[in-house]
Amino acid sequence: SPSNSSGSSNGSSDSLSGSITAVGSTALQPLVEASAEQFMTENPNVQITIQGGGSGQGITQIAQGSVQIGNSDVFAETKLANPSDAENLTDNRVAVVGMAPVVNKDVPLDNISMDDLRGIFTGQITNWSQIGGPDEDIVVINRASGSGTRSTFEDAVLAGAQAPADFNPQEQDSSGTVARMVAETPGSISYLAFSYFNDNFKVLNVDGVEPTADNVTTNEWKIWSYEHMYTSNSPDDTTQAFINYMTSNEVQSSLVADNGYVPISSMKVERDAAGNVTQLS
Amino acid sequence: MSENALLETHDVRVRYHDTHDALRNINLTFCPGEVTALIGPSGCGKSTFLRCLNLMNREIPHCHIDGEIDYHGQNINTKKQNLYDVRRNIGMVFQSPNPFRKSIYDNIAFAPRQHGIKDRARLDEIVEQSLRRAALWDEVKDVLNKSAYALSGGQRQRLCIARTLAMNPEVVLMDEPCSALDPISTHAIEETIGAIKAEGICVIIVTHNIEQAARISDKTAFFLLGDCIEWNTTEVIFNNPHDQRTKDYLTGRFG
Amino acid sequence: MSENALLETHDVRVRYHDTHDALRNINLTFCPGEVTALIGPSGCGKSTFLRCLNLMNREIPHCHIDGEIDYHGQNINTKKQNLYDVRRNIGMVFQSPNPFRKSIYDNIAFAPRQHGIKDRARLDEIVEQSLRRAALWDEVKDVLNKSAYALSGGQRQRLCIARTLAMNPEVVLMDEPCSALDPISTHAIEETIGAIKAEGICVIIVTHNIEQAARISDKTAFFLLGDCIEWNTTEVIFNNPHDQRTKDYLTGRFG
Amino acid sequence: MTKSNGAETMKYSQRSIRHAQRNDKIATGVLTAIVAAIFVLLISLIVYIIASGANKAFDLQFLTSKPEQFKEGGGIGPELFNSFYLLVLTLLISLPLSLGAAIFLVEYAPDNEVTHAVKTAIEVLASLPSIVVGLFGFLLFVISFGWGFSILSGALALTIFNIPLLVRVIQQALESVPQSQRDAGLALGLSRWETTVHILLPCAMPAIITGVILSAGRVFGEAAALIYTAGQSAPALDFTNFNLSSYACPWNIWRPAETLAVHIWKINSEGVVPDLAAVSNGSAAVLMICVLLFNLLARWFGRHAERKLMSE
Amino acid sequence: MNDSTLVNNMPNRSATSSGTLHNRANGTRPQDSTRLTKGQIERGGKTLTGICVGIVLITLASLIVMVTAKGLSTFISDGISPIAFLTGQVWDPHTLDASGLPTVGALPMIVGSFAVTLLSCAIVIPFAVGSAIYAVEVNPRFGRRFFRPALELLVGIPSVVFGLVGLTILVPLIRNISGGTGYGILAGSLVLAVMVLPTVTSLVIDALESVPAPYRQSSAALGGTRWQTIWHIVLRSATPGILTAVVLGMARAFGEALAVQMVIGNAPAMPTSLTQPASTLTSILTMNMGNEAMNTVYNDVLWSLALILLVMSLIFILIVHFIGRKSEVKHD
Ligand SMILES: Nc1ncnc2c1ncn2[C@@H]1O[C@H](COP(=O)(O)OP(=O)(O)OP(=O)(O)O)[C@@H](O)[C@H]1O
Ligand SMILES: Nc1ncnc2c1ncn2[C@@H]1O[C@H](COP(=O)(O)OP(=O)(O)OP(=O)(O)O)[C@@H](O)[C@H]1O
Ligand SMILES: [Mg+2]
Ligand SMILES: [Mg+2]
Repeated sequence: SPSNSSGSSNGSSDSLSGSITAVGSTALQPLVEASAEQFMTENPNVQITIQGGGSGQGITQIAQGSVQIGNSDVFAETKLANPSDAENLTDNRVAVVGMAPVVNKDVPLDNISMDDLRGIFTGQITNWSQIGGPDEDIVVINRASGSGTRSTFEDAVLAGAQAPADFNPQEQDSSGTVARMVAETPGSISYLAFSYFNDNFKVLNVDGVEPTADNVTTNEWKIWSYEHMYTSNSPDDTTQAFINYMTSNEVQSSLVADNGYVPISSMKVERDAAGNVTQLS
Repeated sequence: MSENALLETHDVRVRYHDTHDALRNINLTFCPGEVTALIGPSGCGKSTFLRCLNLMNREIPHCHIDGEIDYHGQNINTKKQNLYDVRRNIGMVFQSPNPFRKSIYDNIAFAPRQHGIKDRARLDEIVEQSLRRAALWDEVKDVLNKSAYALSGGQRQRLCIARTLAMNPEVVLMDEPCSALDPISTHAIEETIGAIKAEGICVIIVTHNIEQAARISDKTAFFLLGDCIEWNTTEVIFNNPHDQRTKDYLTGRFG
Repeated sequence: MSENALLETHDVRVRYHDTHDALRNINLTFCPGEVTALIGPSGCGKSTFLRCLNLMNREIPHCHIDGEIDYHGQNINTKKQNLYDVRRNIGMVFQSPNPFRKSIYDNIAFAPRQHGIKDRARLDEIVEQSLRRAALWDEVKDVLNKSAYALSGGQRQRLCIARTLAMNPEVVLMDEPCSALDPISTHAIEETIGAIKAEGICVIIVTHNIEQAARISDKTAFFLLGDCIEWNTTEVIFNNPHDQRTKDYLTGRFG
Repeated sequence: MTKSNGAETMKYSQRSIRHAQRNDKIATGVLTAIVAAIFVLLISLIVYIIASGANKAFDLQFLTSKPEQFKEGGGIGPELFNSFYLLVLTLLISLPLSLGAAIFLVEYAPDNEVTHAVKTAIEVLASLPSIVVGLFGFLLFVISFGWGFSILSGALALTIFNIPLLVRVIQQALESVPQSQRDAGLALGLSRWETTVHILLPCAMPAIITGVILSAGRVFGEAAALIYTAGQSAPALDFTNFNLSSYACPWNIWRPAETLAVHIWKINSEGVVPDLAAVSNGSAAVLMICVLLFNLLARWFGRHAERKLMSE
Repeated sequence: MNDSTLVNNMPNRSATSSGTLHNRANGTRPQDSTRLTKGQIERGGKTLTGICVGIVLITLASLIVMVTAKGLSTFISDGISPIAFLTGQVWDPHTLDASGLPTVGALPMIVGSFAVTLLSCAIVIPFAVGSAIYAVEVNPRFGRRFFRPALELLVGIPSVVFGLVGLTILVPLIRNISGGTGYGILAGSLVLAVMVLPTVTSLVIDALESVPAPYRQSSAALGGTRWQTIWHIVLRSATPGILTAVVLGMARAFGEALAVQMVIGNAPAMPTSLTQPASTLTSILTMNMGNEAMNTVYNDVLWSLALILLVMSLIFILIVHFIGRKSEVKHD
């Protein structure tokens, strides 16, 4: 079908042409859209279409080969019905997203320990007074169980601990709604990517570490994940050019850095799908 | 004004939607134990007139009734008049038999119940008497709990008459009660009309069937395009009408 | 079988829903230039019979017509018969005037157009002639492009007749064509019937108005509860009916 | 039977009549209050929606420019166009289909069990949750046919959503044409098809037009069926581009197309733009105004067509 | 006017009108040989429209088949027990239970869906019936001129707009009154109630209007007050229609997705109070469908939720038909 007509190119970047469709992660969508816009001004013959739909859709469609790029918040291995299919995909990491616990402004805390955080998100701690706050019930707002943000957060914070079955905090599928809810609901706590931070709620330090891009690059701040743009193992030139553009300094130092993402180029550590962190030399 | 007049109209005029004069200057008198037939071609205002007499026209928002309608010498066409009293005393039977979707018993007991009679024995009595007066009792006495829609058209119409009689009205208005019925049912209804007339009830009936008017009525009024052209004993109207238009109508020149 | 019979029925029987016998054993003959009136009380099957003659009953799914209907000596009540030819030759006018929601011109030109006449001059001619034959031309010739609904009831009915005449039928069926009309319109329609009869068209008319039957028809058939009780010249039926029931009906004992 | 019996009835009833009349008054009062409440609710709802987005909704810049990802001042131009384009495509597909189906059901279908079952099937279609329709469209058009998130997928999903509404409207309109019109056509030796097309449809047209425009309003505001079919992204459009395979070409039916209703839903769930509230209120107001216009249009068209039919 | 010339000039009339019908028919349409015959036109029209019905039916059939197949694969190929699925109270697909299968108990969502549906209908019924009575019996002019159009307007308001208004007005209001987060079944039901109100009300109006006028007249002629007529005659005959309206309203409420999802809080837990966040089938479905890749067990269970929605809407229609049949039997 015409929507998938892939790009043809003769190599030189100023004569790139063709069309690219990228599907997937709604969290990554704004960044890719903004970059694609710039890329298209530089390469007028290239058409890039960015579609949302969720990380699951991105991985499904790139695995089927029906699009050129599949955007995802999580490693493809964790989503695919058959994880070995991931071998047919190339993982392009274009940014890092840091996430931090956020609370309603009426919570007088600025810092929380990782243990307390785990206690809250496993239902052991239910009142702010248990961790030095006022006598107020904690309202936990979780993310939908399949969302990338949630799996990142749970990997980093719960560290394998299981929330009991009778602990069922409310869930929201989307960051926007979470931001609104935390801002409006007294005593609430949730977690958000850095890019959603605003003045309507409060961001907590964890174990005294501030949620900043710098701390993410050194893995001092532990709650972070990659944003992936999966392509096939042999992408066409236009697609490859766009991926290269995404990781180029031009995008990384402006769009990525300016909008709350952590540039991939600044990372001093690397993490694999299983969660093992290695220092980059 | 007739000495024993039960219902009299003085210059009754009816307009629909302000502009349309459906009836003009109707002056008629109705007495107890008398059957009056209203005849005339379609659309001349017979039904409209009939619906004035028990104030049913009040239900039509854009219908204005002027003039006086005296019942027992008292004008009922006033805002102060209690509609419900009038309607209970001046019953009405419609063109198509329209029993409620209830049992035969409940059809008749419905109105008395609504008017406050709760005693079962009393209701039983009212139901039986009304059905007897409408000459329907023998046909339905064993199926009183069946739906009224199990009856034939003619029986339904007599049920509607019985339903009206249960209120013990002094006047019964009938708007083409037989037009949807077969000859045998028509005959039964005509007998019923004879019987209630004998009880002293004043019957006013609209009919398209001129022969029926001749058979059953004591007086006849001929309407044409909103006017009452002629009103007299049936005898005179049929044998010696004063107006040419009446004669034309009765000899089938039009209508 | 009459020598110049145009339309004949042999033992026509009609059932609705398999069970209900609406008509039984109808044997009638209709000739060109002759007006036949069908009379009888409501529900006796007059309309049903009329609708058999141009196979309109075929449109009612649960209606079964048995027997033979011979048109020009050929049975048309067969599956193979082309309905559309029959209906073009046997026109029909209904009880309530039902012109199409089109202009007067289009009302008449519509069917000829659908039957393949596209030539404007030819259509103009058909429209004028049809309107003339229905005695409506003079009244509408200046407003041919106005909506048919701008006409009065009687004019609408004559328009429907003209519409039928535009197909040049040999038989025109009319089902109580005047029952919704005022005396003057009725008169006009009756004149029209006389005129088309004079053209040699066979007219079959259902009417509730006995006087009308007497005025305009050559033959009269009296129906009762699905049977044709009596069929004869109008003269005989009205002055010397053979059957007591016919007499009863004509003197208004029922109906 | 004497009137004394009646006098007794009277005694009983005077009290109960007063009682009944009081009940009548109370009931009328309560009913009036209920209607007033609904009316107040409706009016305040509409006023609130339009008022809170008015500054944006009447801003031409907002109506024509494209949405922004991170900055303030984004518009809803492509979304607005997509909504209308999808609506038109949907009507183009669903109207003939529904017209045909309705004509068959009213004029041709024999009155039997099969027809009954077909009518039930259409009712089932009408009562399906729109999210289920959307997911079906996703499964069939987006995945199986490989059309991706595209206008065509969206229009077909909306068609499934719209057909039962339209069939019902047209069916009712045809059924309410007096039988006498049908008889008149058939008695002239015309086929049922000719009678339907030339006589019945023109008569039913005012009702059909009204129904179609009202259904258009519902299609216009539908989001759940589109999230996974037409997609949640709106490529910038270039109205000078007539290359039907280009994503910037507005008329390309293979491009993804976020509509206004989907946009409201999406930015409220994922949005990071700083002026999120203003944009979503503005979009809601625009949506509301469009629906209001559809309603007015339906009423005007219906009345106009009616008048045109009744007398030239 | 001379009859004979007139007749001779008439179009289509054959010279001898005494020929057989067949001859006459041929003679009357010389130009018909190139045209379609009426029979052909008729067959053509019937086929064309029949095909339209066919397309609609095929669409419906494939919808049912595909959603059912997808929905059942959870149980057939993924091996999740349908009973555990329908009665399990824990929804946490990414946690595996003892047997290595995802923990997917859909009961909280099923209960949530029914709770918002029933509650919203309980709110709607008095308003719908009351206002319909007013618009039909008390003030029909107002009903036709203002109320009906207003209802149509309300039907036209998109559900996301309802969700948005619910989110910005209703949720904070409930939070201020009852504490908690404000999100929950109460907010969902109120939003749904406003959404289904116009649908139910117009159907109730239809039901009331279809009560034959003679019923009212004869009750009035017997001296009944308006309220007595409404209560004992009109409402009684309209009961099946009103029930149908309510069931169709429930069907709509049950299937509504976005508006509910925006205000209900989406906690996949058994609802314990009206103001605690809960979830419905539709809200979990819209929220998660995008996150899961096709053909994974996590995705399949979502299709099973869609299947439940499909089955429920079939059941609602069956109920409507049952009501219809019941009332027919009773009436005749
Ligand atoms: N509800 C109404 N609104 C407006 N006009 C009405 C209404 N009812 C009757 N009319 C008009 O009033 C006139 C008299 O009507 P009415 O029904 O009284 O005639 P009728 O003599 O009973 O006719 P029929 O023999 O056909 O029953 C007619 O012109 C009719 O159109
Ligand atoms: N479509 C139909 N389905 C079932 N029964 C029908 C149908 N049409 C007519 N009938 C029945 O057939 C019988 C004859 O009806 P028909 O309409 O022919 O009577 P009619 O003599 O024309 O009466 P009227 O004078 O009232 O027009 C009646 O008992 C009627 O109920
Ligand atoms: Mg009348
Ligand atoms: Mg008839």
